[in-house]
Amino acid sequence: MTPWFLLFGGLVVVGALGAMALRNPVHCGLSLVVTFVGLAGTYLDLGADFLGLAQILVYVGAVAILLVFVMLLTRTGRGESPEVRPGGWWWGGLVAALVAVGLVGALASVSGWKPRSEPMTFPTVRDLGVALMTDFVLPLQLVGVVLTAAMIGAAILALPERRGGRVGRTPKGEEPEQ
Amino acid sequence: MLTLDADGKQGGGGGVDRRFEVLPAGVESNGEGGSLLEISMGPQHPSTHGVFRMDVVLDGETVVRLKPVFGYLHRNHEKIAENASYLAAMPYTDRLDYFCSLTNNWAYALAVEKLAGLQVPERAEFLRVITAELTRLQNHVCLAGFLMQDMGASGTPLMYGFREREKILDLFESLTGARMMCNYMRFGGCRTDAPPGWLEEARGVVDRFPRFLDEFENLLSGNEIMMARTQGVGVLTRELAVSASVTGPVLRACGVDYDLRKVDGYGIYPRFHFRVPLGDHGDTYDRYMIRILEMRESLAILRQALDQIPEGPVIDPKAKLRGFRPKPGEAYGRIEAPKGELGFYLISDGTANPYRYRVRPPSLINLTVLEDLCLGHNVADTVTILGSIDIVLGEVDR
Amino acid sequence: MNPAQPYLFLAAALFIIGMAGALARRNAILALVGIELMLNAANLSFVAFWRHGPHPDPQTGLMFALFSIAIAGAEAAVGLALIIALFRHRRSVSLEAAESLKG
Amino acid sequence: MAANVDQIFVHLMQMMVDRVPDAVAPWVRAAVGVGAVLGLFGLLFGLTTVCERKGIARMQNRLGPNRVGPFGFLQFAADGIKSLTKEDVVPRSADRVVHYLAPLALLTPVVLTFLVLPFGRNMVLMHVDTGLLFFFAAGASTELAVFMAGWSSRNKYSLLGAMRAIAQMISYELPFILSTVGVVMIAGTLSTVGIVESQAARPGEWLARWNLFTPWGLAAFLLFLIAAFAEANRSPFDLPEGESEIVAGYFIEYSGFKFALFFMAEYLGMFASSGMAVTLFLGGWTAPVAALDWIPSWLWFFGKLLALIALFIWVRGTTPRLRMDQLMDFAWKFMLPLALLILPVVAVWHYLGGGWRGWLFCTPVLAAAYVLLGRALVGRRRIQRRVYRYAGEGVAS
Amino acid sequence: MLGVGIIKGLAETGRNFIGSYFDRDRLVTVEYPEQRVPLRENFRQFPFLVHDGQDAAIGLRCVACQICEKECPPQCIYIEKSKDKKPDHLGKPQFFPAVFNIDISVCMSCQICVEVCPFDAIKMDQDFELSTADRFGGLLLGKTQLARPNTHFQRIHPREAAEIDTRRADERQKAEAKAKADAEAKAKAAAAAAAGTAAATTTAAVDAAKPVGARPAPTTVPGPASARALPGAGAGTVPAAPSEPGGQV
Repeated sequence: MTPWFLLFGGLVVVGALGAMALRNPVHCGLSLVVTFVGLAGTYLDLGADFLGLAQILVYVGAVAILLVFVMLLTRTGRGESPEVRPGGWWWGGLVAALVAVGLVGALASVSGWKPRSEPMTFPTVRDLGVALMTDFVLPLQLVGVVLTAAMIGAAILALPERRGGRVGRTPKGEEPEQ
Repeated sequence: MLTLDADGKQGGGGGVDRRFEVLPAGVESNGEGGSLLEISMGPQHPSTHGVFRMDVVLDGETVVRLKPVFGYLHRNHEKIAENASYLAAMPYTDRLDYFCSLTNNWAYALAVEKLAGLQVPERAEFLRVITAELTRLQNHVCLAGFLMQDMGASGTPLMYGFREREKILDLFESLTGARMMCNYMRFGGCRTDAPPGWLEEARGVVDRFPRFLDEFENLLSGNEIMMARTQGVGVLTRELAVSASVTGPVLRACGVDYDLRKVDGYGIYPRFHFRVPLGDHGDTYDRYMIRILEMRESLAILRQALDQIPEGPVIDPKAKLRGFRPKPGEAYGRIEAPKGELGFYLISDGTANPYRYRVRPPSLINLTVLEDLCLGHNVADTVTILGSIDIVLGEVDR
Repeated sequence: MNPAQPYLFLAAALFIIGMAGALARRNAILALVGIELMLNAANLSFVAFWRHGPHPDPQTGLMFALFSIAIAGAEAAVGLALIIALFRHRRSVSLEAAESLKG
Repeated sequence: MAANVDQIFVHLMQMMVDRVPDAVAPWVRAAVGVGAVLGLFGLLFGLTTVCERKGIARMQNRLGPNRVGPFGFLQFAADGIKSLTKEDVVPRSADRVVHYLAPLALLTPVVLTFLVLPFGRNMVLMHVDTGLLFFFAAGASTELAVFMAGWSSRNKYSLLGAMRAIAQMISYELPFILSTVGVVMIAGTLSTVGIVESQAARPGEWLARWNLFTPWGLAAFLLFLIAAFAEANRSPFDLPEGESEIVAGYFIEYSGFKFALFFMAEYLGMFASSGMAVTLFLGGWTAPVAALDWIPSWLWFFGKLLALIALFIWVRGTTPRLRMDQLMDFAWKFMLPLALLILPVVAVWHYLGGGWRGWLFCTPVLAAAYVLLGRALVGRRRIQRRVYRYAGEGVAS
Repeated sequence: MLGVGIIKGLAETGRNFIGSYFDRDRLVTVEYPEQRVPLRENFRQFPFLVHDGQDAAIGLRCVACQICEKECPPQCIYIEKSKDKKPDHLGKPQFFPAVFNIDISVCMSCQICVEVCPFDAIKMDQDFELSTADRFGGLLLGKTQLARPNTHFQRIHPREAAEIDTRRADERQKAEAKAKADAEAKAKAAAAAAAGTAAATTTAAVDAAKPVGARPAPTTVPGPASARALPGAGAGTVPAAPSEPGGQV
């Protein structure tokens, strides 16, 4: 319960609430970035500095920009469709409340927490590298495959059909009728 | 204001294949739901050369329609000249293509001399050739500088060009009294003779100019970015160039061998040996390189002229300055101005004022092909293409 | 009150906010934002357990969080590509428009 | 004597920190360090703007500003005051909050990148073993700020400029990061101090082991530098402010001090990336030749930094601007493949022991890749100088 | 090879950067208010009226023939003839302009007025620092503001001024010689007349009644009889130009 945790935790919660509650979608995207920064701070506070910086690099550097770009491409934020499903908050709130009760109940009732046997050793980047290359080499390769597949899939989906390949076209290659 | 509507001109394009069909006016979307972006570049746009507006319709980044709008600098030059004496019109010709006042003067003087049948003494002919070629040098230097400026070279080539132009303008100032508004030629010769030491100074400038040209080519012609941005951009086909009566370096860049100095042989050009460079692709890079090579040819002419200039009177003693009344008739004098064929068509009815005074502006006629060159390119290229055609609004709007 | 609990409460709060938003929002992109929040909540709990958890082996929690960040990046990319494709066909991004399977 | 001149700033810091009670000591140390760095680079920003204008002026054979202060070197003070006093116009339709936050959101990450730069022997503000990753994480968040600026001013041109800037920064970020992976592989650590120490001259040898002196190091250095040009929107890549095309980029609707902030952020970004280039490839604060070790380390760092800044200015004065599609092609079809190729080459260099055998293998591979990729980039329409024919003669002169 | 052109370009700007510190040919700019580029002799800005001697009213060469007013392309010269006459440098009484305005804002210094002026009365000045706050009155220069002594003309256009001065000095010499010849002829005629009085006193009386010569011969002595006392013009018998310092042939 260090002071840093209070600061970053506050950032996370405020950002998350903003991301969900703000009217203008682009503002939601920006408050999402605040959440990511808060989370990165929490990771640093927990000593996982490689993870914190990777979080910023991946999320703030790429995902947030992607999100905001897509918002512009699909012309959201002009307020045509009502942002919230009718009665949405009521539904969302109910389910969330149920889950909240379950989670908090579980967390509060936990007991018998064995303290760590030996003191915490923070792995350096070299240790992470060695671990990645030895114990976790299979997941690493799989993540590589998944990322490539995701990249190609996203490209094909996003490319407009006119210049795209055969995807989404009738066999003779004309435009699919709307 | 004279506006060349896209439809009005569409027919004149002749059987030219265009990669992008010109969208008829009024069509708002490009068929895939993406709306067209209409932007108006000018008249206060940093890259249009003077007050000139282009209504560009963009589909994404590519140009689908471009309507040049000009007339902002129209000063009624021709009607004023018809109500003034022949001599009074001479200083106004400086203001036509304000970069090349001496070639404008020469074209007008040539037309009047044809009209009135005046003879021009030898020394005056040599002085006319020397000043005209110096004007061509400083005009092409300016063009190359502005073209690079449009491509974002932050002014370095432009400043090199201006540095050399300064020396030439100093020559004009000591000969004619003004740097750009020379008002130097009279009917039957030139106004004043070269002051002592002027020819040596001119010889000095001509000898130092090639060093600058090599530096200029070193900096730019080999530059990959510049080549990538100009080669294959704004290709003008021979047929379109000839049918749109384009003249000057723009025409020669398409490979058409038409240089008035060789075709008409006016003045004493036949005495000098010089070559006419021709391009093969007709794109922006060719237009730029043709002008660089023409500068080298002008230097050759200047060296020969400065060697062979004789002594003697500078103006035909019989030529009357005031009360000049040529016999009724008409005449069309044309010269190879730096921008193309600059012509003056005069009809005299025997009085002191010309009955009809008409200027053939090379810039305006070269400008008519702007839309055909820009179709299919993006906005950055339209600016470069406009720069390569080298228009001066004083001549376009008159 | 063991050392990891505050972080777990934070993760729970984040998860709940994400889920509520994802369920309530009509706009597909903001639903995706909600899902991102939930993913990050899971990540936070991993790191909390890695830091204060009893298990001696140092890297498993950290590694899992690292991989989940990479996968979340890929997931966001594909999700947004889907949304763009949906927008092209339906001209709108609201989730109601996406219920018909044709086309 | 040379040692304490070299450590003069460390001793100064130590004196200040000793006078303060221990509880507050780390805060004071951080505050003094950050204050010094910000002050120094703020001044350097001012002087660079003047040197840039005078340098480019001299390149163009003119004088450049020489009215304000001796030889015009107080010009930046005049510009600063002017931008402070100018009226700060915010467009009515702009999104006020995001419009206000954008310059701050752009400036803070750029200033953060200075934390990990090793200015001299043990003169680094944040000695952490993931220094390089911190640099790239902070660098990556500038695009978001650019988007905020472009989108919030609700202006068609600023949005277009912002889109162009982001597309350019994202596509050049990959080569920017990948070109440093080679250095990390050889140095074995992500910490910038570690990287610099790995390049120092070994006790026996007379020549330092800078990464620049290796074939792959030279290639990676050039890639890093070109990507740095693109990240800072400078010289051949200053497309977003392509004034000759669509009007200035994403900061059209900013005036007064906020515009100066954007301007400062661009320059500080330039300093940060050239500082990182010095750290990674030019051996940070190490002397090139062991004999010159008596010169203080921080002098080496700032000397090399100023040399790179001079290169930034030099290139800006020479090259015209690339077109948008050419810019993208160059990034994806030339820079990225070359950056990816460097990684295996570095691996082989490492296992060949890095002597002449390393040179024998790496140079031809890299040179061949450079030429082939260059030809592929140019594609079928050959881009080269043309030979012109003259009227009347068939053959060209 | 990609990039070689750019490197050559960099070398070029580098050479210019260094060259601009040494090579006078490269650095053409001068810091204007402090250093000034010497003007070329033929440089022309706005016209001015030349007057001999120190007093403009008397020495003004302009005879208000209004040729320049007619020939000026933008019609920016306005002249009103005076009623009375004053003798010009040859002593011949000529009109002079009562009003001579040039609207500097219209004039494009095209120098046609100088060409067509038969009396070398209007020449081109070289003063181009003419910024005024008042656009209408300030730029309409009257006769007094336009008039400048011949010395000024000799300073700014030395070669041209020298030619004109020699030409005018020759004309004045011819006029002097002619005047002296008239005087001697008249004196001889008077002597002959005196010799002949004895023979024909009556015819002489008739001669004396007719006024002497059509034009009043230039008084070789500055007698009070001439229309207005002209201290400067045409008084001296010495052929040199009257009383201007230097500026002689």
